[in-house]
Amino acid sequence: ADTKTSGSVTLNVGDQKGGSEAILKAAGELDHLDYKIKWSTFTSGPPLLEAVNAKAVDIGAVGNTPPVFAAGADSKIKVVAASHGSSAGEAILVPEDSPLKQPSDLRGRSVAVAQGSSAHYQLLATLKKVGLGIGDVRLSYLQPADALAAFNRGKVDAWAVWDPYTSQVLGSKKGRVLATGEGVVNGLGFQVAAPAALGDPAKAKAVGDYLQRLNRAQDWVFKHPEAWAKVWSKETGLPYSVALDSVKRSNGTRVTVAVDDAAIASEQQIADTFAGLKLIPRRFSFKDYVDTRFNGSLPASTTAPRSYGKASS
Amino acid sequence: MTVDHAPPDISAKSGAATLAAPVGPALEPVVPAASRGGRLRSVPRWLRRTVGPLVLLALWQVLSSTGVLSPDTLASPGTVARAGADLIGDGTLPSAMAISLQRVAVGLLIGGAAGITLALLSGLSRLGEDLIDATVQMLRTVPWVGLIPLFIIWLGIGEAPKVALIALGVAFHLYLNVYAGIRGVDAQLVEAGQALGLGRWGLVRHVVLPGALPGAMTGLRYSLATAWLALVFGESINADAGIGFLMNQAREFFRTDVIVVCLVVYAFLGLLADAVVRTLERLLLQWRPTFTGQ
Amino acid sequence: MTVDHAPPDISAKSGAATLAAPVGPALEPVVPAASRGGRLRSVPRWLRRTVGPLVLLALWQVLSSTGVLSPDTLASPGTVARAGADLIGDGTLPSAMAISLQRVAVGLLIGGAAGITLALLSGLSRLGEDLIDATVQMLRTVPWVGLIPLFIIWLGIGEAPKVALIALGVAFHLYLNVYAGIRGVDAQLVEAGQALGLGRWGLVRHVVLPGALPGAMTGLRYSLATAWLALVFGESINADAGIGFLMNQAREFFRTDVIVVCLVVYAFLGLLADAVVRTLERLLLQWRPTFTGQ
Amino acid sequence: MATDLHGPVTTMATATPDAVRVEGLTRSFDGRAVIDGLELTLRSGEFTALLGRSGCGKSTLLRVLAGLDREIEGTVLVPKRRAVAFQAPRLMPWKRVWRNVLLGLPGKPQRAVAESALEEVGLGHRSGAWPKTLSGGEAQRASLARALVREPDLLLLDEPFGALDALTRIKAQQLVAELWQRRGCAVLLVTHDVDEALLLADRVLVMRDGVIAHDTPVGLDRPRTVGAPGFAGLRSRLLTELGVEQPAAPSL
Amino acid sequence: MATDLHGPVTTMATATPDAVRVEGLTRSFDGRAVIDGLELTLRSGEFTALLGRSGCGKSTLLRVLAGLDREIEGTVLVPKRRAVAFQAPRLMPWKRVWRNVLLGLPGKPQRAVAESALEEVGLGHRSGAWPKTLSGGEAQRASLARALVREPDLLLLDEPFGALDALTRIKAQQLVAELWQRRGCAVLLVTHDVDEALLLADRVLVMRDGVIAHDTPVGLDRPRTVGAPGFAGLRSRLLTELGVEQPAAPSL
Ligand SMILES: Nc1ncnc2c1ncn2[C@@H]1O[C@H](COP(=O)(O)OP(=O)(O)OP(=O)(O)O)[C@@H](O)[C@H]1O
Ligand SMILES: Nc1ncnc2c1ncn2[C@@H]1O[C@H](COP(=O)(O)OP(=O)(O)OP(=O)(O)O)[C@@H](O)[C@H]1O
Ligand SMILES: [Mg+2]
Ligand SMILES: [Mg+2]
Repeated sequence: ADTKTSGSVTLNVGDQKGGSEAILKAAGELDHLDYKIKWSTFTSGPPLLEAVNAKAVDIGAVGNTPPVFAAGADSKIKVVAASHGSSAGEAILVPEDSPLKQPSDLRGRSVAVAQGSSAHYQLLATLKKVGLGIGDVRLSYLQPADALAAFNRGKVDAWAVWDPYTSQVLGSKKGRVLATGEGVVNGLGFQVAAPAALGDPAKAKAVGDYLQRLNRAQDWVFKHPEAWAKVWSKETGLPYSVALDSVKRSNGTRVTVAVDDAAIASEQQIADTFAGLKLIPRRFSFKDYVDTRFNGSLPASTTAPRSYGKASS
Repeated sequence: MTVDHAPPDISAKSGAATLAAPVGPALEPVVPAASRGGRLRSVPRWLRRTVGPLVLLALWQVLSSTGVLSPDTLASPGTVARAGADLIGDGTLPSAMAISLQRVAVGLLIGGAAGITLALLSGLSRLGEDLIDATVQMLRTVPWVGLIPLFIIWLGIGEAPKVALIALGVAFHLYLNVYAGIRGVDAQLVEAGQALGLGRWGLVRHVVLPGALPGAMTGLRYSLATAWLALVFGESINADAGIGFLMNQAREFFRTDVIVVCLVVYAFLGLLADAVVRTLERLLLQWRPTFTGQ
Repeated sequence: MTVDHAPPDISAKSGAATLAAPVGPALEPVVPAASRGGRLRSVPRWLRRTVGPLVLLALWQVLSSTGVLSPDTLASPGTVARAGADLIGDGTLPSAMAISLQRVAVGLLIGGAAGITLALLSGLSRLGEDLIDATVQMLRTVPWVGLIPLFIIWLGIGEAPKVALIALGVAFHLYLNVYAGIRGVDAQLVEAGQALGLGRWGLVRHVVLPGALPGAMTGLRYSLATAWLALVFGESINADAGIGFLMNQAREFFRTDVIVVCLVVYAFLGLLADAVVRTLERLLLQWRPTFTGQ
Repeated sequence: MATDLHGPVTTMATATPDAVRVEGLTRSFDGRAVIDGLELTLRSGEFTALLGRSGCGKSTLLRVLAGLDREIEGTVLVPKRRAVAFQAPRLMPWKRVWRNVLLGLPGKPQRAVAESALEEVGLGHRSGAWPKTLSGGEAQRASLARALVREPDLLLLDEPFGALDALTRIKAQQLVAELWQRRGCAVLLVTHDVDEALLLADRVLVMRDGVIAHDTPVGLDRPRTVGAPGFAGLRSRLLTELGVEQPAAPSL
Repeated sequence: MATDLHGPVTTMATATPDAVRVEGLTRSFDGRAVIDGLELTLRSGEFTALLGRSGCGKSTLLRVLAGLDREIEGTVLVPKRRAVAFQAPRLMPWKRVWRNVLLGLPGKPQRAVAESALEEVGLGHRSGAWPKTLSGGEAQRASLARALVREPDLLLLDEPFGALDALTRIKAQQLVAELWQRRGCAVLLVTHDVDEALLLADRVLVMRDGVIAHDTPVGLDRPRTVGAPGFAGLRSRLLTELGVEQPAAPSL
């Protein structure tokens, strides 16, 4: 889908369904562009980053783990912007009637998690926090769709997952939260650009403008949760109630923040954790894959996310 | 006339043998085909072939309505039909099919041409075989999923990698069956073709290719299925429409009903492919009086 | 002796025809095979077959070292070899292969039995065909990925769904080729078998199955490849070892070098499968004097 | 010639039981009736030769009698133990010659059984060969050996000697005659060789227009020779039936 | 009989050019030499019949002369335009009969060409049929028609009349003779029928032990009959060559 406007510069943006394009459009931020945007849709972060690395995409939004792995593989990427949202959506879920009461009960239990996802890190961090190691639980690597089936059938004892899946499970009353990611994970999301695009002044300028528009759109989302949830549910096929839940729990709470040292440090921690597990082949400095030129006057990455009040619990 | 001077030495008289067996063997009737199973035979083929799928459908419905198959496990046919109707109603499914169909068509064309060409090269010449066959046998086992990152690097994220994935699947499948078909052509017929003065190309056209046709038909069956299956991977790269995309997205967002609709669509495509190949076979292989079961 | 009373009316004398053509036709020699291409032929087959893969490898190396193929696009053979050596050195690859091999073996066995049984049922009886064939043709197009949740629900997340996926792929592929093979058996030979007093089972064993063997061999080729390919999906279900898992993991973690190692392993498995099937063919199809290229 | 039909034959039928009874047999291909209301009775122990123009339906009739073609109308009664040598050898290409010979025999017959049958048709040295490496005549003999080892009540032979040279042919004819005498089976031999028919058969049939158009007993004493009294007469009669104009003065 | 070899033949060879020259031809299967140092010259315009025991290598020789078998030792010279009728009909099952007849003919011959060739062998009514629906004799005739439309310089016929009834056989023989006379081509006819060989050929060869063991010209006037003077002598000579013991007193 091309967003047509005047101008000779075309920004190739990688997107996911119900992602940047939908937000910008809903917030009316796609008007009066002086460059073109060419949207490409991906199913998840990793293939999007593959496309960034292949210079097929100039910029795209991903979660907090994919850039770490991409950097670990020395992909040609630069993190250019960040947003901070509530980690309430990142949860370790257990069935309603589960005997598990707290994270430390996970010892010896099987936990479903998607390999390399933010939930993967969250699980590791949560376990570490309660004094458990990776060997103390049985990990079942499952993609969300497969994990849901296993979870509903009681084939796994717990499931570490993120929003909107969390909202979906909670909404269907099939599960409850054992632990959220609050205080455990950084709750960051990133805009990742291709260095080649940043090297082109015209494109770099467009990227700057694009980031600002996203920032404004994010504000709009916070103020119009129902309207956004409607758009989002239509885009993705999520039930409206789940979408609204999810918006209030995490999606709408995001604030645009600077890619500052704190953000880099928390990402470095993720990198080191996975490197310790030998899932990343080398130790590296995440800083090398960050471009801070668009930070401007953005607030620090530790800025608290927004909140809709008690609904976000 | 070669025997008249030395007739076989049959010394017994005409009746001798008869006397040795005064009681004849018990006779059994050769039952005409018309008198058995005639009624079943009169049902047209295509109708009889719907029995299996219909039985499956009925089973699904019965298990669903008796609660043996809970809605979590597998939505009931009714639910799926409703979801399907919705998808058709809002144009999602038709437009997805239209887009996917285009990709499949292009991929089939390119892959088909490549596969058949390679099969001809390696089927017809020993040198070609030495160079091509092992290479293809080697490459065809390589999984698509692993190729996607490479394809993105080589071909970008437009239509090219999607079509390339389809073409690849199609090419390998056709190659394998056409090559086997060519190598299964009766050497006596090839000889006859040579003796009739057919040149290399004439041999290919009039002897080798028709002889490889039954194999090619099996290859076509595979190819048609593979082309659609490749979409599931192809349309995970920068797609926002198509049946593969629909499936991926439904998986992404837990739309179990949509997943099942997609599976049903795929099953239907399978039936369609089968019908297409059967029709082609009826047209192209009518010369072949082969075993058709009892 | 049937002609001696009415010889053909050849009224011309013995020499007449000769006089009509005083100049004979230009003669050409029939060149013995030994005198052409003899040296190439003396290279053993398996050696000649390595040419293609080796050329590919050499091309890869040359393109890599001349910089045409940048390391971003595709790691050089050296890099990949090193990554492979690492994976072998730390035991990851060997243990992955060992685990996957077990799954493949079980899946092949179950799927092979199922596929061949179904093919026999629908190949040998019209009733079986009516019930089975359309159903299988329908189901075989259904994409695995969409089935995984169902498999988890039905079979849990242990070894069962992994093996089931492999078995499914194998069964469909064998079914298709064996069924086509059975239907391609010469009806005259089936008749001869009947006339020789073979019962139903005798016909199957001595006529239909051997006749379907060439098709089955192609099916086996597919099956061997499919079994390994199915691992990519099967080992995305709660696996922590295996070649499919390795591949999935590598993709998740952007380990391009590991992906390429996996691809190479798959290519090697393809060559191995080819060698196995070729050996089987040499043993089982030696009766078949077919076209072998020129 | 129609008066010949069942004339002298019916009287003998009372003495010996029937091996084949065919009534009102019709077989059509694409609407064309190749066999059209055919009536035929073969008595057990009787050696019958079947002549007829190429394409007149001889092989079709044999396939029906062998129970292989059921797309028929009419009544066909045949014994359970039948053996056929088809016009084309129809050897299973995936079985070596000796296995082809043993194929379908009850019990677990030894290779030696096949070897001796093959020896008799002069193929002992090729018993381990693949069928596709046989010469035309060798394949035909293998097919004949395969039919003869079966010890049938009805032996159906479709031009079994067509591709054989003079000497081999005589030997093969002797083999068939021996089996016939030993077992007392009914034999139906399709041949294009009138002399062969007259030398071997008790009765000669000529097929035309989908029916048995001519049916004549061969009342010659055995052993028969081409020069036996009555031979020439029968031969010229049959050749006329087959449409061959006879020169006024026959040979010599 | 070895003295016959090339005896009267060589003198004629000076008059007419050669159509086939074979020197020291050897063909082995699995180490067994089926053809073993064979020498043969066929003159253009000459009609040669080839006799021999079943399995003696006649078809193998024909395949070599047709240029189809190159696993040979020795020198083989043949004309470019050759036509073969194989022992088995070898019709392409996927082409209707008339297309089989036209297969490989240069230019774009019309169906009528095939129809008329098929008409000549009495198959006009089956020209649109699939080969597998033909009777044995019909297939053989189709294969013959396919060879005859080719107008070759060397016509190789491998038992082309084996499955034909008396009348059809005579017609087919006439056809071959006509083509031979019109085109003046060399014909090599493999047959098991000594009379047929003597009625048609200028020269009869007998193959044995991998070589041409007997080579005799047929000096009979045409049109020939079985009763012609000299016929019986030649015939009994050939039968002896083929291993058939002759009864002291021949027929009548
Ligand atoms: N499957 C078929 N479909 C159509 N026509 C057929 C089929 N089989 C045989 N025919 C025709 O039926 C006729 C009789 O065939 P059949 O094989 O019985 O002849 P035949 O008497 O054995 O001849 P021959 O002496 O040449 O072997 C032939 O004209 C043949 O073309
Ligand atoms: N491919 C082969 N492999 C092994 N042996 C073969 C092969 N082809 C032919 N032979 C053998 O070579 C010999 C000669 O075969 P050929 O076909 O030339 O005989 P023929 O003289 O034509 O006999 P017929 O009169 O029976 O047709 C036979 O013994 C045959 O078994
Ligand atoms: Mg016949
Ligand atoms: Mg021969």
